[in-house]
Amino acid sequence: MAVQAVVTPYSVSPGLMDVLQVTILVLVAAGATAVVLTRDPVRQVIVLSGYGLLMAVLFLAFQAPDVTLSELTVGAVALPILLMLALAKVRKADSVRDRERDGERHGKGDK
Amino acid sequence: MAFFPFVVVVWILAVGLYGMVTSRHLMHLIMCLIVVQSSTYVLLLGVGYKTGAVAPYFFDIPVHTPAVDPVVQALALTDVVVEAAVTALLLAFAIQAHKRFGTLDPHELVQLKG
Amino acid sequence: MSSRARLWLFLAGMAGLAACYLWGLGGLPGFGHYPGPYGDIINRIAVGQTNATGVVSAVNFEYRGFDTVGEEFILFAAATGVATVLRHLRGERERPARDEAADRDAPPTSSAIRLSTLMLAGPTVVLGWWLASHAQTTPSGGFQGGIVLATAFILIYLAGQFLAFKRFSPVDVTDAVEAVGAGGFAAVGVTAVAMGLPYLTNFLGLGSKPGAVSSSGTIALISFFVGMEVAAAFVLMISELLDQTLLIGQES
Amino acid sequence: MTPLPALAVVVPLLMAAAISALNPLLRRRRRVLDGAAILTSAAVAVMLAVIMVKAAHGEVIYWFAGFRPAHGAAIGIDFAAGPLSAGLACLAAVLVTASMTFSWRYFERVATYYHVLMLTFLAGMTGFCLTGDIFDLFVWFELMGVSAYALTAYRPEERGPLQGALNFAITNSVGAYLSLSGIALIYGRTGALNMAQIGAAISRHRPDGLVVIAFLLIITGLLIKGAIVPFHLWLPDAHAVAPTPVCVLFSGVMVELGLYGAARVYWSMFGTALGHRAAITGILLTLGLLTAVLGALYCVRERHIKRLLAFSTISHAGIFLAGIALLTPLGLAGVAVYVAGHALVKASLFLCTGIVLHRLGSVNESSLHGRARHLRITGVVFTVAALGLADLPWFATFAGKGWIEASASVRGMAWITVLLILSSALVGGAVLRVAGGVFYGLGDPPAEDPQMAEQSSEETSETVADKGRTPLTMIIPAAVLAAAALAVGLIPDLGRTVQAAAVRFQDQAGYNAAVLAGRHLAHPAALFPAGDSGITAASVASGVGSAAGALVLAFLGLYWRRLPLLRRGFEPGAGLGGPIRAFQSGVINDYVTWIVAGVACVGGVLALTLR
Repeated sequence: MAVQAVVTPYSVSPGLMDVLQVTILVLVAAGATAVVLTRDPVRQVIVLSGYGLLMAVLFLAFQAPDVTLSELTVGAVALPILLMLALAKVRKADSVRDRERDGERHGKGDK
Repeated sequence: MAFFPFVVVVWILAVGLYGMVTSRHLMHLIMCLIVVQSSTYVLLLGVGYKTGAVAPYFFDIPVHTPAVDPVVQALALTDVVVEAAVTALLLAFAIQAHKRFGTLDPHELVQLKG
Repeated sequence: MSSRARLWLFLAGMAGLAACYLWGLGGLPGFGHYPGPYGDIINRIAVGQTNATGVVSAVNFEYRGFDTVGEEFILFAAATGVATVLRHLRGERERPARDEAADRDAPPTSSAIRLSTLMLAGPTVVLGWWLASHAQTTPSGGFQGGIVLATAFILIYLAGQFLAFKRFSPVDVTDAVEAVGAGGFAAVGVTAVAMGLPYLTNFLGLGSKPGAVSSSGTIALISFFVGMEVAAAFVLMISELLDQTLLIGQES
Repeated sequence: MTPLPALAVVVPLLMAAAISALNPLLRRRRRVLDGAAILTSAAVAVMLAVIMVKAAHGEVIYWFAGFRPAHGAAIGIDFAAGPLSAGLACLAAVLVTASMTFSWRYFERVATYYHVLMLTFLAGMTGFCLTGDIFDLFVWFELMGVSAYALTAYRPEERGPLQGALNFAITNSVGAYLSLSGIALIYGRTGALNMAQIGAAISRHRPDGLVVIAFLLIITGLLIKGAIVPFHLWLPDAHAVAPTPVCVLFSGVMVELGLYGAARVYWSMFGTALGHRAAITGILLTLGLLTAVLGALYCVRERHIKRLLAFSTISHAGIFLAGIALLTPLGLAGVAVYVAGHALVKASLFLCTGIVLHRLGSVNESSLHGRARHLRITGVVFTVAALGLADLPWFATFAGKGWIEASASVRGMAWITVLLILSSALVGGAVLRVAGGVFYGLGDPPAEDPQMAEQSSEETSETVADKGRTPLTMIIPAAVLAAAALAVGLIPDLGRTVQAAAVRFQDQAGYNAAVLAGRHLAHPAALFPAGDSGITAASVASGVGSAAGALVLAFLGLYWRRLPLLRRGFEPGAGLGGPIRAFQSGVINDYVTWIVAGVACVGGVLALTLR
């Protein structure tokens, strides 16, 4: 059962666990930096989703499967969906406005 | 290793705040706020971790097995919900702000000042 | 403030804040050395006291259940807030579903997508339900289950159109489900008060065996209500945002 | 164990859920909806008043789900209500009742959302006041916050509310996450979340970096809510644009709750460990006085009435923090009474402003000049409340400020009296100037600042303007609140009762015993001896002085153009406009920067002085 694999830590020796944790921590730090430095919001949502995934893995390595599940559902799925929807609205409004502005400039005869 | 996770916590907080301060797009700023908050998850779970201990689920292991702290995990769960709630609300504000101001540049989203 | 001044002020401040923060963190016992006692006590007593093998759920829904009441109402207030802020204002109307670029009707969703998303929706609902009903045993709970359930609705949206999604989740019904979920949780606590017990006392039978699905009394019940609340809150927030993408008018 | 503390939070939550569930039925039945909300908040106020009376004889402790602490370790969440915390929560419930009554005829169209959010807001404030658990404090802080952000943006068809809500939500969220980091830090040391237990654990050792920084981070979030310079920048943006009945709660109690939280955290957790040193007094007093004076100066130059009142709230928050910083029972008692008096008069002022907005459709002092002459009762109430704000004897504000000053002079800091009188007089002068100009048409209309005219012109859709008469449901709450501020100041023996409560609030050992062992200490040990809470000649002089100063300043504000010494066109402080505007820039990036810089400064000073 998949759940058993999650709750039984004996398969990983403590030394290996350390290496695993440090690796993931470094990745998380890099991920956070990447989220912040990605200035284009649409790309940033994707990077953020990946960052959520990394956090979920980190929580697994911290023996917190419950938080892992939450972070997966919220950080990697639900929030990116909400962000994408909001961005879609904003960009649509932008494109409508741009088109109207173009329409005014060129007159209606173009169509 | 003893303090490395906590250094990462400070790093995440610092880059998140840096992003918020330099942000020129509200959506970007909101995502940086998410990063700032994520530093608290790492800190919470970091302080509750015990080397060599299992996750606090005694479904298929004996009850007296050393386990990591379940309390910080419950706190982190609450924290995740707060994150989702605040972000959703901020996004709603952002959508309306974009309708009224026609931009999401925080420098332009100013009606009252001085 | 000019961008440059702001950046320098921030960098100076952040250096100070980081130094302070690191100084404070240096006082911790070190990673991997959780000092207790709170978590250790809970780990020792939780299974015996509640018959729940998932101790995190026991903390969430029993020992610190009152935090979770607050947490659910934070989500509830946020969903209400999203609905408040995104309500239809004067001069706003729904735009017919049209493809903007070419000024023609939107192309229908391909039947392959429809079929595959619909096929996914069923298992998603089952998974969400499973998660919400197993809080007391394994790493799961109402919150995770609720969000998975909410994604099932997104699949329905992908499969069909927003209108179908709306038909599945009319705002009034979603509102009511959400309120019943959040209110139900709070009411479980009040039931205990009515029985003369402290608020949120676990007044149901704990079941005979730790780890059984029917064990642990109110923990399972509360998890169910939380699942309801979370699923409805996310469906509500997502549908409000989707709704916005179909709105036009009153843009400045 | 009485269930009242739990019910005081759960009843508004259940009512909010019920209203939301019955949304389709209630949407068109405004009166049922209003009635349910008013009754709920009034019931909560009564419950909290009962708790307050009970708590006079010892903390009312409530363990959720019956998990009592064993061997000094808590495993559940507790509510620990003292007279001051229950009293503050009761004040919040009273203000919610008043503003819901005011809303009866105020909003043009209102869905169920407003009522739902007001009730969750109330529950958040109540839980925040009563809780004895530091993480639970964070949860209610967030519930209060989320409801408040949404209420600020209640009119999303305008720009101001969106700017206000965004800045409010983002700054307060950053603060909340800093607080949460502090909570995690202290948890990593003590393995406890109960405030009493944490306090007991950390007071055994000398304070080290962890304790100092945990204190710093936790109070940062609370000081942001409490609008202390340089964390105050969000407040004028949010308070100026929220619906007027909501402003009553924001200015009346929400800001004060932040400061209450800081005091609670200090006296229940960190006080003994940090050792009540002069450095704590020094830092908090500096921040408080800076806030008081800066807020008052911004207040005087403002023309947008709601924003003017918002700046006056900042100034008063500074006075409250200064009073807390004295660390004496008399100082804290003074703050408690001052908070109550301020909340009542400020609520009354906001409600009167709401009436003006309802009748005349504007909140711009310049354009309203002399136009509200026919609103006689409103004018009288507004003027009386403004005098209360200027600490005129015997308003509750006067008694409270008198004790703060008395306590300061006992501690050898009589000089702060000057600053307190100055800021009270400036704030009172600004509000009285509004009263004189708008309601009585005195003096000349102030010069129209084009920027401020633009800002004020937006306030339109909140309520339908130009109604024939003022509804009784609007003027009665305003009048009752102003009268209550006077009545509270006249309660006999108020000083002794409140000071006894303050002594208990500051008695960390007694609090620990009550929470962790269920014992009540008969004679709390006070760090500083209780002071004399009588009305002295000095306090009357100070109260009369600030009220007289306010009148003089108001007169100058209205008539200075006619003074022979000043030539026409002279604008006092005109050259300062640039820096003033640059500080209060409305740009969220700046606000976050100031938060970071502020935390670093306070942290640096704490680190240098407390080690």
